[in-house]
Amino acid sequence: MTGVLVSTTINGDAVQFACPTDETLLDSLRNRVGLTGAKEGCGTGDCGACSVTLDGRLVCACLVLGVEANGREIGTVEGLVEDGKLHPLQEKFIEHAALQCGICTPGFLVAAKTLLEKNPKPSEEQIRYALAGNLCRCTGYDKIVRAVQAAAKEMRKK
Amino acid sequence: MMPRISLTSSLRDAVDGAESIELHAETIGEMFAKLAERYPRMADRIDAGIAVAIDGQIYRDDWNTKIPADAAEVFLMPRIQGG
Amino acid sequence: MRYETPTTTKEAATLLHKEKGQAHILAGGTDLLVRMKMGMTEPTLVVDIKHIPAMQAITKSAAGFKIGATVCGAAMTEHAALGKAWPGIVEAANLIGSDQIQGRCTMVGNLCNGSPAADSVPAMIAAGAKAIIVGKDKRRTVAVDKIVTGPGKTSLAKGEVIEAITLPARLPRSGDAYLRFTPRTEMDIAVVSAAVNLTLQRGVVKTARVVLGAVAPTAVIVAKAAKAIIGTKLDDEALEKLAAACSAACNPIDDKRGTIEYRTKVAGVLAKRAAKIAYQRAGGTL
Amino acid sequence: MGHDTNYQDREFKIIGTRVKRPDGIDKVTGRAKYGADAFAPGQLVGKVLRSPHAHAIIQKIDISKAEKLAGVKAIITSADLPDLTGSNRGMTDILENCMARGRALYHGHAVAAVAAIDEQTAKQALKLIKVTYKLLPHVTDVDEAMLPDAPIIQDFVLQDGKPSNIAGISTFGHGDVDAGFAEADVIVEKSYKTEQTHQGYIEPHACLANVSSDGSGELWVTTQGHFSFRVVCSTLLGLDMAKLKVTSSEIGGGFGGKTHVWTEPLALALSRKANRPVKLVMTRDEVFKASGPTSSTSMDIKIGAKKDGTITAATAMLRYQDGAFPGIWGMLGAMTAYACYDLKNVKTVGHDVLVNRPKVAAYRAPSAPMAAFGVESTMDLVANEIGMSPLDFRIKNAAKEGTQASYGPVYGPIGIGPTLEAVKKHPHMRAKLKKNQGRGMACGFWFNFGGQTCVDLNIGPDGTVSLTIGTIDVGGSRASLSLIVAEELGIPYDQVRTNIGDTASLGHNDTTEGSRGTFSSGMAAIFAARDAVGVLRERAAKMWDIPVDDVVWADGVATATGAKHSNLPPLTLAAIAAKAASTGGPIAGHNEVVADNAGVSFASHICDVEVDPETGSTKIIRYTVIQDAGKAIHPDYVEGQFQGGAAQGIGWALNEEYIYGADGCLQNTGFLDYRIPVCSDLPFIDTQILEIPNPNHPYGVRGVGETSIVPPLAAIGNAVSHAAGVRMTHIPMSAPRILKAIDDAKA
Repeated sequence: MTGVLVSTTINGDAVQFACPTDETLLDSLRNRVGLTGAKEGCGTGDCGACSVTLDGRLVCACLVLGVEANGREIGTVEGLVEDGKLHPLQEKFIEHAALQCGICTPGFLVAAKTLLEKNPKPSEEQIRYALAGNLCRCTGYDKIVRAVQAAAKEMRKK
Repeated sequence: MMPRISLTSSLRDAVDGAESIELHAETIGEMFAKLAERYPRMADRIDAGIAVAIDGQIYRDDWNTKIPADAAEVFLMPRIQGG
Repeated sequence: MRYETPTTTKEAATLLHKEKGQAHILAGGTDLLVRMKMGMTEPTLVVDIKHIPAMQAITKSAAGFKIGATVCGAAMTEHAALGKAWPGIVEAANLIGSDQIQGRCTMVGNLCNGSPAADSVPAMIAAGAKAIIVGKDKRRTVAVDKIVTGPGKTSLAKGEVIEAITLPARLPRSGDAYLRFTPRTEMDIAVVSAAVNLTLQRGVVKTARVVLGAVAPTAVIVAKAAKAIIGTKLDDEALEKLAAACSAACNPIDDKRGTIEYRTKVAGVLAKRAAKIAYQRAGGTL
Repeated sequence: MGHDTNYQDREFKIIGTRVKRPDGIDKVTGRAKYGADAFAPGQLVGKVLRSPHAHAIIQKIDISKAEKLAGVKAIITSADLPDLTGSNRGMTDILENCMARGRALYHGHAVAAVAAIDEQTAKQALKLIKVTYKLLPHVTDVDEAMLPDAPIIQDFVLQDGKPSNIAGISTFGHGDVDAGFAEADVIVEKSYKTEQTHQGYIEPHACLANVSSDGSGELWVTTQGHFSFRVVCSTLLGLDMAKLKVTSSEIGGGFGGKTHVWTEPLALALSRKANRPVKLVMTRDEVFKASGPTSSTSMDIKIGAKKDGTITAATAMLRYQDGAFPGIWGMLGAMTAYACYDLKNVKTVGHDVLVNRPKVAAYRAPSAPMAAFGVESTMDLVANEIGMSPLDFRIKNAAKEGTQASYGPVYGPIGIGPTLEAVKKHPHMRAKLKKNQGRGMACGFWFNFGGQTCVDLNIGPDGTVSLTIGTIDVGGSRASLSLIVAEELGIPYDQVRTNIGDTASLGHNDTTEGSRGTFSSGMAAIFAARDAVGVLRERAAKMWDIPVDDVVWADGVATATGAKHSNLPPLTLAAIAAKAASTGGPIAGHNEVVADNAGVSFASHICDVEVDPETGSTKIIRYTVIQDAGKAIHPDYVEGQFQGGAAQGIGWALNEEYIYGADGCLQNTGFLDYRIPVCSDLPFIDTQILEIPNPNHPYGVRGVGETSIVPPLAAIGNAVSHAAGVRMTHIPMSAPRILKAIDDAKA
């Protein structure tokens, strides 16, 4: 097993960790950095529970190697709170009961944040397609879509 | 008054094929005790789990539940499982 | 497992050529990491090609477009000029997986994975795309339809790396389109797919290329289907002939994703629909 | 005991409001800890080796090479687990499903397990374990498994004294169906099939086991029932129940699939052998292969009716597969099939059939959706034959108070009629449909359970209230239970916090199944709060030095009654709590109850679909759920249950299925090819909550979690028949099946 030292930026903080070369970024984040917000629902890029951003692009952390993070910027659900304040998406997810078991929630929040940064006024259909990579088995997506719509509206006010 | 105790078909072999039985009991526990005494093969079935419907309300667990004297129907059915 | 990050294509080719064990190229990783997770491969060497500048951009010139091998699906979608010229290619590439997958997956990866159901491949072949291949010693350019030789198999020699895909300059009054059938609206693999690329002259189809996916071991160019619509204004009769030619060209399998019967029939349906979209994109009115 | 569980009509102050859930902030920030999020010092990684064959004798397991691999700390096979053969059959089955003993009964059946210092080493060790198999013939189809020459799955299962795969035959019904059919003007008989589906919770099974050399242990686990897990795990491993502390993590979905143990006993056994903590997390591939999906089925449904719409007789022959171990799934199908209707003559027979597939577990209203698919599809066919609208036909035959249920007892007040009347009034029924679109409706039933429940309510020195419960929170029940306590005590919602206790901190609680969480813990919370109010009144009386009978509790304060005490200002909860030390010590309320009578539940769904006649592809255009919830404590989470159940039903109806190859191996073990609905597949799902109080709960609460998965299969089948003119009899109604039906109809 070959190990490497990785220097990266996670949620704005400089972070170093050592990992085997064949370890996924998801495992590095969870087991070496201690950020367990990203979840492994499938490990094959089919559920989106491990969604993070890599240099601003939405990716599944289970389909990225830990070593690939070297010199790059990672964003996780743990970075959504700014100055102690919840992100409007986080507020609206709670307010609209957009989560039941909550295991998919971190992935949805990261994906929805990426969507709203690109498209501040998405249609229902655009929201549904943008979030199609995130599986939720509890809600039927109804309240999730409504929460994203409400957050978008809130964010446009600011 | 003695309420009639009806049984689901899968329990009838344990009571010599009877569809219903007359038996006086004030609680589910007492009913089970008397059933097991009269029909020894019922003891295993009771252990395996039986739900009791008293006038349509299903009781799975509470053997202290009173069987009202005016109960129209006491029905024994399999104890079931949910998701 | 060794992990290497070369900065030139030649360096990558040399690393791959020299490796005696199981060597893999890592671009988007959306197939490779799945195979590693499932224990289908245990690489001894992974060559991450994302540090090679020659592979990173989409460039437009008089000759057409050049799309670097590490350009991800999302970057293609964001490129307005590419989408205007080759909407069919972009929509095909965009259908590979979710937004998360789009942030990583590449057309070249989609091609080299060798899946009969690869979404971008029929669209690339319909467009007449070419692959720039770099080996340890030489470069060559090959039509995309010559790359995949069977499920999971390519014509690339050991150590050869595709550096970029080129698309020809777009003629006026041209249009392309790609459609696939999947059980779900997203996050799925094509059960059957069709790409059509055509050019019009006064509303009449002058040139056309029709390519089917997931109906044979590799993507199928259906010359008879193209012939059925060349010289027409895509009237119903021409479309029926196109569909019949497509169904006749199918050589699919029964598997967990679809039946022979279904794939054969729906290939024609999708080809008709794709042809209509391409025709309208070329400026034709139906 | 002695608590009045009867419904008392009252004006609620905060019950029914949409407050923020207490665990929300942890779940949106990534702080909530699920099964795989725990860590223990020195922990090892556990991995399971699984059978690559559908049915095989395990001749030899050679672990010698794996044992020698550096970093491997323990390897177990069935030889390391107790041999329960000949003892309690249920426990034996559970253990032999966790680890094959002598024979692998399905593709993915565990044969060995390893604990090693890291993931890579554990995986490597699995590869070094050499298992010698002798292949046996297999059967995975329920009908084939019933044939006389089918391979026998379990030797102890006999029918008429001969080995058989039919593990149970359960008959229900009343009246004389032959006479009933003789009276009928129209008889429709139809056969149906449904494929196997999985609960599809996003969180794989995960646990962290830690057994010490003194025989005490801890288990952190994602489960629907940590108390039941304690009972099962300690029994299987011979541990003292009190020495095994089981803590439930946040649970990432269960839907019935986390009511049973799968790898947890193995993790404990590995930990015991290695004398170190072992974390064992299933991969998604393992979840599909070796947890507990639902039955695939085959059914014959026959309904006869008079021209006026009266059903004269109805039968259902149901064949459900249980996987490789006996279950009660066919029986449940037979009990629920006709539960919505008032039938004079009805007979249902449920067969429980063994096949070489994983042991079936409960999945949300287990077994009811399949039977409802057959019955509700046939209901539409009969209605068409007699020229009545399917809705009116159902209204005419709906069960009501006094109806003898097809599964036996006589119904009390029930809600099927009101849901059907609500369908009739709903604007959805009048919405215009376009070309290739069709509308369908269907009904569904589920029992709902209560069960053993126990809660502690503790009032802190500052007057805030902590409720400890033993049912787990799958979808917001902590918010609902805090609302109940706040309502009872007359204090603000924010002043109450509900936590889930581990097995060492509360008495036994039954598994959170059967839609019982809010119903039963809610009942116990009401009584615990009333218990606490009694204490608060006593303490106030002491503080005032007046008789306790002169103290009343209302709106969150103790007030002294009577003219003598008019000078005494009311005492708040905080004021009483602050003096607790000098008035008798900590203030608490407790309750232990067997919460029976969760109240049967009914739903009616309306669905519009559009079918592409050239590809057979079906899109859900509009969907409405109408269900009797009893009192909705937190309407958001009641709606959430309705919507989630409907979405699961939609996935089941259209795309989800276990696909087995000719080799008996499961071919789609991931979310790519086991297709649960994605966000872009679904429309908003409208809900209408009917609040018909449950007469046996103080607040009128019923179970709400399960029923909504029952109607969708048939509602969509009925809608497809109107949109595409074909009657689908095989679930899922995938595009190839629909297109074939359309083409066959044309030919």
